[in-house]
Amino acid sequence: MATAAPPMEQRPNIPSATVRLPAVKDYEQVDREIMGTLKPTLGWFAALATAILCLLIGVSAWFYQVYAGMGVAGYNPPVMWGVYIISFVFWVGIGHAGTLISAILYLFRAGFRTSIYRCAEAMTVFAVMTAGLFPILHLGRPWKFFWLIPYPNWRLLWPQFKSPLVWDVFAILTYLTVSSTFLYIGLIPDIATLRDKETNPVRKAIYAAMSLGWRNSDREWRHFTRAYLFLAAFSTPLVLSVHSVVSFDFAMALTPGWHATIFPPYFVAGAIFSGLGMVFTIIIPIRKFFKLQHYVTLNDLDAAAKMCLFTSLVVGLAYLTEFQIAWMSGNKYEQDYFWNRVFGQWAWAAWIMLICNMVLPLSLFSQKLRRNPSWLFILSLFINLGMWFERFVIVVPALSHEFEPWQWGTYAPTWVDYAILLGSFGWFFMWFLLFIKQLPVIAITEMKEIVPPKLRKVGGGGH
Amino acid sequence: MTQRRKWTAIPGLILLAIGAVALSAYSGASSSQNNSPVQPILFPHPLHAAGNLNMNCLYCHNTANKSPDPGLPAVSTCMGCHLIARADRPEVQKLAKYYAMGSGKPVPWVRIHKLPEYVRFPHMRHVNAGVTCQSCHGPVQEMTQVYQFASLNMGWCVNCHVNGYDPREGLKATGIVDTSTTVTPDAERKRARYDCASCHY
Amino acid sequence: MSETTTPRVRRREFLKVLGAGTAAGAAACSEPTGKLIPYLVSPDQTVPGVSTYFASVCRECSATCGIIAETRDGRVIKLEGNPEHPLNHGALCARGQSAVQGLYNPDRFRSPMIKTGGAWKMATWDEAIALLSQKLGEHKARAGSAVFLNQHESGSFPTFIDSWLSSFGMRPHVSVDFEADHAVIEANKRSYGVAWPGLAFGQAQLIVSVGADFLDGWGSSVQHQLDFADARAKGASAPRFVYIGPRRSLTGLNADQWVSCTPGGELAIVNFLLGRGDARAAATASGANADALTALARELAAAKPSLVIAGGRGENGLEVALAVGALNKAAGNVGVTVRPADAALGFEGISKQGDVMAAVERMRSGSVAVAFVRGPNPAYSLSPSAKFAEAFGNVAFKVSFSLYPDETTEMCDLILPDLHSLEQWGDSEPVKGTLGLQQPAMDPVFTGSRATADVLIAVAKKDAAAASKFPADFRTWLIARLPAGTAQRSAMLAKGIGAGSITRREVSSTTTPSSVAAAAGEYFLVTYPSPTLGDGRGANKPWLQELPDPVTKILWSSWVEIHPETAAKLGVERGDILEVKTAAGSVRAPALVYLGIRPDTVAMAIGQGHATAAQPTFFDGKDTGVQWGYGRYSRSVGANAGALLSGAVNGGGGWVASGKCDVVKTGERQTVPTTEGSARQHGRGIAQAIEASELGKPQEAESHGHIPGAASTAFLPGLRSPVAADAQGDLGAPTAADKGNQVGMYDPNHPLGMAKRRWAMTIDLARCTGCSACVTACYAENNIPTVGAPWQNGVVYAEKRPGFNITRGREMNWLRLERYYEGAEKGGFTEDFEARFIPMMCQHCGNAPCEPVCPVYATYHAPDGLNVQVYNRCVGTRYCSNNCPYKVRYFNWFGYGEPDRIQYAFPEPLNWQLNPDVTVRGKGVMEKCSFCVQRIREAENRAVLDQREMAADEFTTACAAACPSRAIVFGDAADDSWSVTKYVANERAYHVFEELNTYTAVVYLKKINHAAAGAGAGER
Amino acid sequence: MSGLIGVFAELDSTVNAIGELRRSRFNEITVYSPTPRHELEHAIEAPPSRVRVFTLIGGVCGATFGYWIAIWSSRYWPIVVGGKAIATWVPYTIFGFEVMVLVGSLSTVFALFALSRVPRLTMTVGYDERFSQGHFGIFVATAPDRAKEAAELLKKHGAVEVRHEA
Repeated sequence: MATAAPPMEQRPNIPSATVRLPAVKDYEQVDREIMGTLKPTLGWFAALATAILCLLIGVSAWFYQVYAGMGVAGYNPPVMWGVYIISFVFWVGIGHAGTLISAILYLFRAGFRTSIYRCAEAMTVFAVMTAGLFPILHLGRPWKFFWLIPYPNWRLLWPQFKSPLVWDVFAILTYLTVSSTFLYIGLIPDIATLRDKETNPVRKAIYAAMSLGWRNSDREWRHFTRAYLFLAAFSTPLVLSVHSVVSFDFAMALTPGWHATIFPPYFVAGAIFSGLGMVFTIIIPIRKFFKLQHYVTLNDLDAAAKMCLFTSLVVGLAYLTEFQIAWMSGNKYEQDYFWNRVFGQWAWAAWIMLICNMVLPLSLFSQKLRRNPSWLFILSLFINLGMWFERFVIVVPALSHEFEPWQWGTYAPTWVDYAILLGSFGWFFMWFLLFIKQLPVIAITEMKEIVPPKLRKVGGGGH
Repeated sequence: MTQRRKWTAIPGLILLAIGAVALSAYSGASSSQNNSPVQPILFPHPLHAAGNLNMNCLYCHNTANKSPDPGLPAVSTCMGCHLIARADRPEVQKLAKYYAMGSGKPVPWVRIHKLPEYVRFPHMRHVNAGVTCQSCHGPVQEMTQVYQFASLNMGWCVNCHVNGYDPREGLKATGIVDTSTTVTPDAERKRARYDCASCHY
Repeated sequence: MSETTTPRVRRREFLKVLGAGTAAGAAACSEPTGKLIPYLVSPDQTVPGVSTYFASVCRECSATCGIIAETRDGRVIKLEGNPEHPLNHGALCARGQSAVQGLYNPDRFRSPMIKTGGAWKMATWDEAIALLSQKLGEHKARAGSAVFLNQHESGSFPTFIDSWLSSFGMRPHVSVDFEADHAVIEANKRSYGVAWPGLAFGQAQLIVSVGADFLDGWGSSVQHQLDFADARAKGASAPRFVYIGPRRSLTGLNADQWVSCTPGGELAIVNFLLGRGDARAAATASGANADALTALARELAAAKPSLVIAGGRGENGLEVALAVGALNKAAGNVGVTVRPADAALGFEGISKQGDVMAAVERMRSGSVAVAFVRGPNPAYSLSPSAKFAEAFGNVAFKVSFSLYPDETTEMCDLILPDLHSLEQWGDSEPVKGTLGLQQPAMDPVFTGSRATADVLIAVAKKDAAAASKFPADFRTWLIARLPAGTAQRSAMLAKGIGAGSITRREVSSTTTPSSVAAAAGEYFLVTYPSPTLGDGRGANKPWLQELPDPVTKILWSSWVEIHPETAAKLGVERGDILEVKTAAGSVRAPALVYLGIRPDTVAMAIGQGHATAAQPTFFDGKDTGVQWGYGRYSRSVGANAGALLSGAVNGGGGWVASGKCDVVKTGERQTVPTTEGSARQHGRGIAQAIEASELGKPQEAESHGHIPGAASTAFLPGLRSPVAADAQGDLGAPTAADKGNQVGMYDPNHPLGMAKRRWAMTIDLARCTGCSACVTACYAENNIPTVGAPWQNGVVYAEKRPGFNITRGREMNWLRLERYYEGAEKGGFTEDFEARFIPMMCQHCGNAPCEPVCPVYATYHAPDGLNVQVYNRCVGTRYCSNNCPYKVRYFNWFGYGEPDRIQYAFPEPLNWQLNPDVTVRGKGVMEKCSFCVQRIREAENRAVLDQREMAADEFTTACAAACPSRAIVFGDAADDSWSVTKYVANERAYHVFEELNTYTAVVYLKKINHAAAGAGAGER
Repeated sequence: MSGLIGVFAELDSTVNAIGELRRSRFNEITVYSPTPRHELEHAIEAPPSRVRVFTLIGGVCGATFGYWIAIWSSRYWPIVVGGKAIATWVPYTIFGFEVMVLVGSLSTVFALFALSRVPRLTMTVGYDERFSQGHFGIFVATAPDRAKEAAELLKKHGAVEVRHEA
């Protein structure tokens, strides 16, 4: 029996399925239950319609803005950036949790990742797709956006590579490409599974094309696992860099309240925090409506909630540090700004931010609440709100009270801003809804990795 | 072996390439180059600016060396000669009709060389620097119907500002002097400011 | 060479204008090519694309400054002062600058109009003139009663009118100036024998203004400002300036000390200063502070010579002015600081308001058959109690020569649109022995308008009796009167002035002060002509509407000035609509809480609130009909404070502009359009000042200099980097490895000499009075759009309110005048606060924060030190503005420069004024002060053409050229021969936000404060 | 070259089958499994993947290009902004990094495709739809003469089905 199957102890370091998914018996069940989620329902159509409606509202508002001029949006100089940049940072941030879960946790072999990473990753891609729109539609002359891309032209002119905005272009485009590639690569084997289960010839053909003729052969798996590992390894520093670069948009500026070295780590933490919030907002309804509670278990939620709590603490620390730095800097402009932030005309926004991002998440110290999906869902909504207002507090108050008192001003968004913000949510959820009914929201192949395979009695063969 | 090498071609990459090309095309090349509209009067530059008349461009475009604006000859200037000279030619009679002894209306020439409003092109700076008209406008003295010779896009301007204007090339372009035999030493090339505010303000 | 769409517009500028819409947006590849129209017969002397200049006379107020009209291919594009002119020496105020917007005003009448059955219809000149002479014939019998109201105008024209009138047996015309301070003129005549003596501020040791707002357009304003600024710039030896009055006007804010008194209280004070009565009595009578008065008396006695000036708008204006005259005589100032010899003659021959009222009464009596109005707008300016409309209605036939629709013209029967002063001949005598020649700078904009004088001649020609008395046209008539000698005449044509004098018509006027009923009311009311709009004449010019009031910084609106204490008492905040009631009437306007007014007084400016103010209907930007009221730009703007006046006349024959009133809070609110963010510096040292006593001592920078990593905590004199090589930031900073001698940002030894120059500017805050002429000059030079008109918002979301864009902070003033208050932080009334004016424009930093954040090089640092904004490269991320500490970058929120848009800021023919050398910016791009780069290039081109180096101070920027205080100096800091280098070395020099290490190219010179003798140095 | 295919339900029997096949010199084996299993990898003892090489090369090229495009284009038209040097390598590190990640991961994907011969248009021989679901499979490419032996062997190890593939 020298050649008998290696004892199960030699299996790779995957948390024992019996502990993690007691309710999942075998591969067939995985296929059946996860693919079961793919049948469109009336509720789904309703949701999709709503999303598309919101999108159309946003799009028409944007056309109007392009025609009439940026003036129809609520810019009040000196506040030259507003809802659009705020939403840009917000959406980029949302994206980060996905990459964190799918890449970083993959490298750390964190068990609870398996069940939620596909969702999170899709969320990343769509969030970045959404974020990418805002820098363009906040331009005074959006039809010239391509001047930010380095390409040979007859003016012999190139972008100004010292500008954080050009850094953004590179960071965001890279992020979008890599994360969508990562998502797709992970999907290929699952699509292959769908292809083989599919009976409808048309859909089968489509799946066949999408699966690139994947066959689950040993050689494919060999390269697949490697490639996947490297992509994860790339995504990890990338996710840290992207939001650091976004934070440079502010940190590189002179503006009091922006000009701070703490921004990159502070932004990354905030991004992951907000992303986890969005993950909860998405995954909790899904596990409920798709009856996937025994895949996305309370343990998984619990673990994710712990991360959420941690990042919230980091963010909170960053907030307090900012005040402390301003206080100790002896820099009048900084001090004025931070005083104005909490007690001035924007106090309300600042307090929304502090309560939603610092205070409420503290509830996650209680395990009961961590394991309570409905609370997590409610909390996640507050987190999304709070994180949007964090960016508001960073952008607007800083600009409205800069160096020059004579030019101090205020800010009031108009219906155009709100319509476009709504449109961005429509855009995001349209894609997400389309995704969850076409492709598995839980990685079938990876599930099978942690589900025990059929075995003959150990040492079988017996001769 | 079981592996049948069936590569789906790389259409994606091809699309990317096409996109890039389209973009750079959209970004620049002048569409008005070689545009050659028909003028209300078929003014023959060759007859005037070459041949035995061989008039100097500045005789008619008389402010090119003292104004940003090259200037068009006033109809009276034309009639200075054409009251008598060739008065029987149909085109000249057209001109006379426009003139109508002072009470007439000017000739609506169709504009060919047009820079965008945000570009300042002071003709006199170039003329006085010795840049021959033909360097930019081409061999007008040979054009029976004038057309836009240069692309007039920014790269075209900047090339000359940075790499410098070659007086010999310029003279050669006039077709009057042929200096093709000698080559200009780099020091003699006339260079100009190449920062944006030289032309855009 | 030019391009055309309309036959009327024939010149090259227009090509720029046509393309303007797409100017910043168009891509080089798709340029629409149009027609090229040559001259038919080329005019002598004009070179297409090169400016020609005509010297002429400014008619925007009675002072008649000299102007130079820059014309490009036959269109006036800019006005500047005539350097040789004795009054303004090359400077020009905001109102003078705006004359071009009168010339190109889109609301000008296109042709004569005849009212038939209450409806207006266009007419030909033949019809119009025929009608007029026919009417004159009809009413020949009652000709003697005819009334001719003419806007006061010094020169020969008044004589001409009178001769015309007399030839028709009519009485002399009434020369109306609703702005004039009649009491002062009367008193001056009695005290000094001239209407407006020259005031030599420079000679005085102490300047005391008793309500004389000589910086707010009172009298020969530019002249006074030049002298005043020169005097104040003398540093330690400069005269102290004390202002006495109920409210701090712009003049008041420029004073070192304010002695507040009730309206009318001035008399008691001046009498006390004359030694009549004691301080306490004067104090109680005037509401002033007794100690202050005593100190002032002592100071005045000590100061030899001093200069005391009176304003006479009060009920006892004449008495005050006379008392001041006596005071000057007693102090021996006459002939020293008050110089009848250098009198400004523009103010001679103004008819008293009494005469106007007399004329109105005659109309009311119905005895008047024919009335002519040329210029003045009594229907707007006269108090409602004068019931002008009713009186005017009783006139059988009413003729208006107005260029624009206005309230009075609307009541007339015939409109014979006059030519603008820039289109016709005239003359003036600014000071004794000097003639100013007014010559047409361009052909009439509208072929449908005709010089009044020529119209009158044409009418006369139809009349057998009068025909012979007149030559063919007014020009001939005028030239004949000029001093003989063609040489001298051609000299005059060139220079605009020459020796000579005009025989003036003397107006005999007998005004008895109307008995003013003791007005009742809780508060004193003060009304004053707006420094920007005058008596309301400016209200139809967008530049003036868009120009913030120098004191309150409010634009496109009226306001009620009210002291914080009073405001608190009434529970009023800025923007609360107040109703001000007097016996005469009541007016509603938003409150402005203002430190510089007595708690027992409220004040309003006159000039807004034309007829259509009440109408809810708005001009929609496309309406092509006649804009009745007072043109589109005055539509629905503000309220007319004149309606509050009793119409009573004081001893000098001028309006009683103050009285009593009640103030009621209506409960409504309205955001007041203002460019002011915070009126306090919050210790940021933007506008710095220094005590005269401190001059010559070592100084610390006023700004808080303890920022870690700051450039310096101590002040570094002048430009941080004085020479071009290292003018440009860190790379060439004196601290750089190579000591900045060789490598600047750009190589100074560059073959193209690109880095030869370092353009820089100094602004002397000791001179700057905050008059804002520079602001308008900048608008005129740089094609800056005005954005405050009600229809210039978005289409769907658009609050149709004047100045709405301004309330959103979207004004485009490249150059803005900031006004900061110092002192009086803790509420309560105090006379002891200081105002600091500081013009703020792009500082052209060496280390410009705006540059590195632009993703497309749309803003960058030029080799000659300019911070350049490339409009056509800008994609509109607005990052640069976010990163600009000075907040001097302005964004095109709408297509202000695009002709087919409702927001278009230059409706035909306003766009004829556009400077062909400056791109008109399209929608979605950033713009800012360019240091008038087009002028720099023009100068360079000129130098190259003449094959010479650019001469020192050869040219200057528009703001510097206009500045009536000569506070702004522009030049090449890398070349010591330019005078700017002298100023950057001044001990008062400083940079704003120096600690930010931006290496600005604009250097400010601290304001100089003069504490009262004995008083300790006040806060800096 | 034809062969035959064995479909297995259990993991360990597959492993054993592979072991025996290789011992009896059936070396052209392709193993199918719904999910990567290390047991199978051990049994096949395949050489390590060469994806890493592509990744390295891609990364290096990317980083180089990132720096190059930024520095070259800055020098190509030297315009000074904010008093900074024309080409500033510190901020340009961002481009070096981002482009490295971009090109690096794309070349990784390319390597995956190239090495595992996807995309392919048609299913090749020796594939069964069950392999993407619950079952494991072994395809043995063999000459007809040894086919029988292989079939025996597979059956012995409990193949649910054994069939010939052309």
